[in-house]
Amino acid sequence: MIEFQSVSYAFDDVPVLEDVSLSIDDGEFVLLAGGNGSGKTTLLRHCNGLLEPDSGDVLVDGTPVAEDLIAARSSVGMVFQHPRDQFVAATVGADVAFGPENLGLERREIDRRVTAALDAVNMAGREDDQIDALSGGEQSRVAIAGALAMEPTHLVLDEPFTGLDEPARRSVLDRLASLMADGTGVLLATHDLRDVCGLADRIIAMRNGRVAVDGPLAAVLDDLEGLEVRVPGR
Amino acid sequence: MIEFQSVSYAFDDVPVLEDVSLSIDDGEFVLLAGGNGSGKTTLLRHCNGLLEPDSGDVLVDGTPVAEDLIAARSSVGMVFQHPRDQFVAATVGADVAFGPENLGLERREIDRRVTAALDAVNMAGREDDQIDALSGGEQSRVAIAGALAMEPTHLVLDEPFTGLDEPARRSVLDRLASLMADGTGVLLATHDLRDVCGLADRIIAMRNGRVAVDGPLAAVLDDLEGLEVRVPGR
Amino acid sequence: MATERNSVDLVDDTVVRQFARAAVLAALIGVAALVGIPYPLSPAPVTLQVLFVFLAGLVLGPVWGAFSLLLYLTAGAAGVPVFSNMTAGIGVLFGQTGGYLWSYPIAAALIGVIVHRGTTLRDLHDVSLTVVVGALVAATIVIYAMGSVYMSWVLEMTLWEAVTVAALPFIPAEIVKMTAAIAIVRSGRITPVRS
Amino acid sequence: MLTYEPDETLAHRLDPRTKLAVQIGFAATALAHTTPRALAVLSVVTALVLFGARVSIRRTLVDYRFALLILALAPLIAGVTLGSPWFDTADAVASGLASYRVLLILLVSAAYVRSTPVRDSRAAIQWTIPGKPGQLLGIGVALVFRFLPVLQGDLRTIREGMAARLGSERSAVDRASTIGILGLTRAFDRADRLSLALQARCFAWNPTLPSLAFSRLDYPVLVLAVALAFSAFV
Ligand SMILES: Nc1ncnc2c1ncn2[C@@H]1O[C@H](COP(=O)(O)OP(=O)(O)OP(=O)(O)O)[C@@H](O)[C@H]1O
Ligand SMILES: Nc1ncnc2c1ncn2[C@@H]1O[C@H](COP(=O)(O)OP(=O)(O)OP(=O)(O)O)[C@@H](O)[C@H]1O
Ligand SMILES: O=C(O)CCCC[C@@H]1SC[C@@H]2NC(=O)N[C@@H]21
Ligand SMILES: [Mg+2]
Ligand SMILES: [Mg+2]
Repeated sequence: MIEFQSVSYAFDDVPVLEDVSLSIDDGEFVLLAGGNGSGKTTLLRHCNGLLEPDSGDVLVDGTPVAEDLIAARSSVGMVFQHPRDQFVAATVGADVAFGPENLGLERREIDRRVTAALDAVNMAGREDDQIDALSGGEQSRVAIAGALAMEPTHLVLDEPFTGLDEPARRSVLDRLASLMADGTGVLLATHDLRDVCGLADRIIAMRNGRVAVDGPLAAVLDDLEGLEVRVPGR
Repeated sequence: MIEFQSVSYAFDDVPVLEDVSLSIDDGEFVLLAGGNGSGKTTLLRHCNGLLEPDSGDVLVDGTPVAEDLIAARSSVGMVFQHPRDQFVAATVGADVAFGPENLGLERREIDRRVTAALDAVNMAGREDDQIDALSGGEQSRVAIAGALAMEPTHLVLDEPFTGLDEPARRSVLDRLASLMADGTGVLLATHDLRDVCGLADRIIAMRNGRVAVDGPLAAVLDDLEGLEVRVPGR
Repeated sequence: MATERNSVDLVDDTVVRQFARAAVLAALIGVAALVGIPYPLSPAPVTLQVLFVFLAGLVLGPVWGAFSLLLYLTAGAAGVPVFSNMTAGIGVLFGQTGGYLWSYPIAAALIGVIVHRGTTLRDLHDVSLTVVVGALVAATIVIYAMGSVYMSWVLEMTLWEAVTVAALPFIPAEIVKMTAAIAIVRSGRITPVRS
Repeated sequence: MLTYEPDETLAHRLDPRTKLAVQIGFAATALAHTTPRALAVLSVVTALVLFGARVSIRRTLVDYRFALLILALAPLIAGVTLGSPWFDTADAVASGLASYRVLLILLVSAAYVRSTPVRDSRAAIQWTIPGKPGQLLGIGVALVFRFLPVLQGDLRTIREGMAARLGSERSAVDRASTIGILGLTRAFDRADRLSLALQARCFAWNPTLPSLAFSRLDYPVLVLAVALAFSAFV
């Protein structure tokens, strides 16, 4: 479980998150919606301690993130908004293996996870490709595989579908569904709800750094009006 | 008019475009659809000579691009897949002015074009803003303004809507519609047809570097099956 | 419209590529200079600038390497905070570390000439390690010679005093930077633009 | 940090070329003279310049604190001798006066930095240095200005990207070399993308230059600059 307890955060005195409280249960799929600049990315970065709240607390499985960063980072997998910001190696295989290696796993287990993760994003057999030579969408997929390979208990994804083609999007969604069935909690930021809301348990919509809406999609659909997000059927 | 005559291109012996022939008329809005890695970005980069075909010809207004690079680059405006790759200056105004300056226009004409272009993307009066301090959607708009300010007769856009929130997407679409009415030819790459196909005259869909489908949307909708693109109503 | 276009004189695409690399490398040297660690044994701070001077010569060659460093000095003089500890201004170019700064373009050109044997760039894998090390050592000597001579003059110290404070204390750090530069170009992830 | 700040001071209203001339004239004469009398005169000039640009001396000294440390050390180093009398006061005084003039040169250039936007410096370079070198240096300065923060940001995202997948578990050497090599490859990737952006936007040898014009204010100041330069020879 990921919990935010009245978290506030400012970049150089400009408040970006204000008094945010929310929680994501194990096995739950929560969408984080909101227009450009509403604070989605900033919020996600608190989940694994890349940012620390100015006030309030972020807890992963009951422990404050700042108290045990390693635990938070091994149980919260993160996909960045810009995949290129996330790569740490030159080839696809080496990059996806980076996280599992840091978990101290055995080589055979690492290889198994790399294969499974690349499979899930339709990039099977591309281990030796240079990341720089991939197309934009292919890079997004490798970034997702990098987080999946850590087999975290929570997944945090920042607009993972921008740039993904239709089969890749479906395959990632399938994978998310099966992860959720196994108890993984998913928090996914987007401003286009059309593609994911069938699967989602709940929607949290942000405006100007505050939680404006929090509830099951059907219940809050009307409240999303004016929140600069794309909703199904419009 | 932009014309491709059996264009082929390979990155280090890996064929990426194979025997591509197509044309975009003045005032026409053509969508370039296709899955990740199908060759959209590579194709677009041929339109203004950023890449040169291994075989075949690319013509802009009847002249081969390689023969008159100046004509091709000043009459084909290009918006890159990642707007952040496109900026050459620190502030919005300086960046948008860069193209017109290099065309050797008079200062007064440059100022007029910068104002008009920023106006067109709802960024009027933001000349002195630092580009790095803009939100993702605002950056995309500035990137588009940079191309518009060159007042090109053809506009080539590589997935301009990824990351844009709903109001931003609408305002860019509006602008494209009015440019087309003035005779600008538009070629727009995407793998999500739902947002733009109302406006488009024609769809060219790529698969594995080849043109798989080319025709008006209504006529080719069924042929798009299996082409890894998202179509309306599914 | 046609006459307007004909007057445009496009910069050649290969020049644009080299120029863009030179500009980004100049900015990179500025990033390296952000944190100057004041060094108790010397009136000059320890910085990573010299590492990038090495890379400029190795990867960009004599012409564009030297241009990149000249651009670095120009940007600093123009007010971009690229000199050590985020300083800027012509004053720094004439200040006590000015000798080092002026030596950078010369050092980069020297490395480029030795390693690439002229202005057409070679594949760095074809250059023997001895030549690379020799080039870096020669460049280091130029940097410290100019740095110490200028410092002794502008601060009115004897040459020997200047050498003991402005050159000798840096020798260990310089060996580390040379090793790093060689490791980087040998890794093959950054290669000269050869056409 | 000492940078340009918008203001209405006398220095802000001068043409950048005039200000460059003053700095060079001042540096020339300061480097030629270390007599206490000459330094007294130069101190008065410095005070006038700082006043004319409304530079806060205290803040500037704080910004140059590392340089000051060195300038303070130099007389000590010059004074120390091996053997009796162990400290040579005459040497120390000579070096002290020399250090003081360096401080004056730094302060005068601080006035330039505080009062001149990079865009003006760029224009001055393009108007002063003839031909292609002047063009490239001018645009280059603008590019360095843009990329300095961008590359700093890259280093930050590399560290975050590694941290998110527990790169903190690796050895310090491994981490440092990964950050170093990634920082470099990313910078060179940026350069290659920048060159595409420049090409797409018609990067030319003969762009419209930013406008610059001497005003009546500039002429007396130019005379002062020339006088300073000539005084180097008396
Ligand atoms: N490094 C930074 N420095 C200063 N301000 C920042 C920084 N990063 C983000 N901001 C500001 O914080 C606000 C929220 O940014 P954030 O990236 O969280 O938005 P977002 O909801 O993810 O938007 P998008 O849909 O564009 O990704 C914006 O107004 C942005 O300008
Ligand atoms: N610099 C490069 N070197 C080698 N191969 C490359 C390079 N750039 C692209 N490719 C390959 O060319 C193919 C087409 O890439 P391109 O970027 O044109 O695809 P795209 O249709 O734009 O895909 P996307 O929707 O993901 O942006 C891909 O298979 C990619 O791996
Ligand atoms: O003010 C500047 O930016 C110049 C600093 C010069 C530092 C010199 S370069 C050679 C020597 N090696 C270091 O690490 N620092 C000094
Ligand atoms: Mg975001
Ligand atoms: Mg693409």
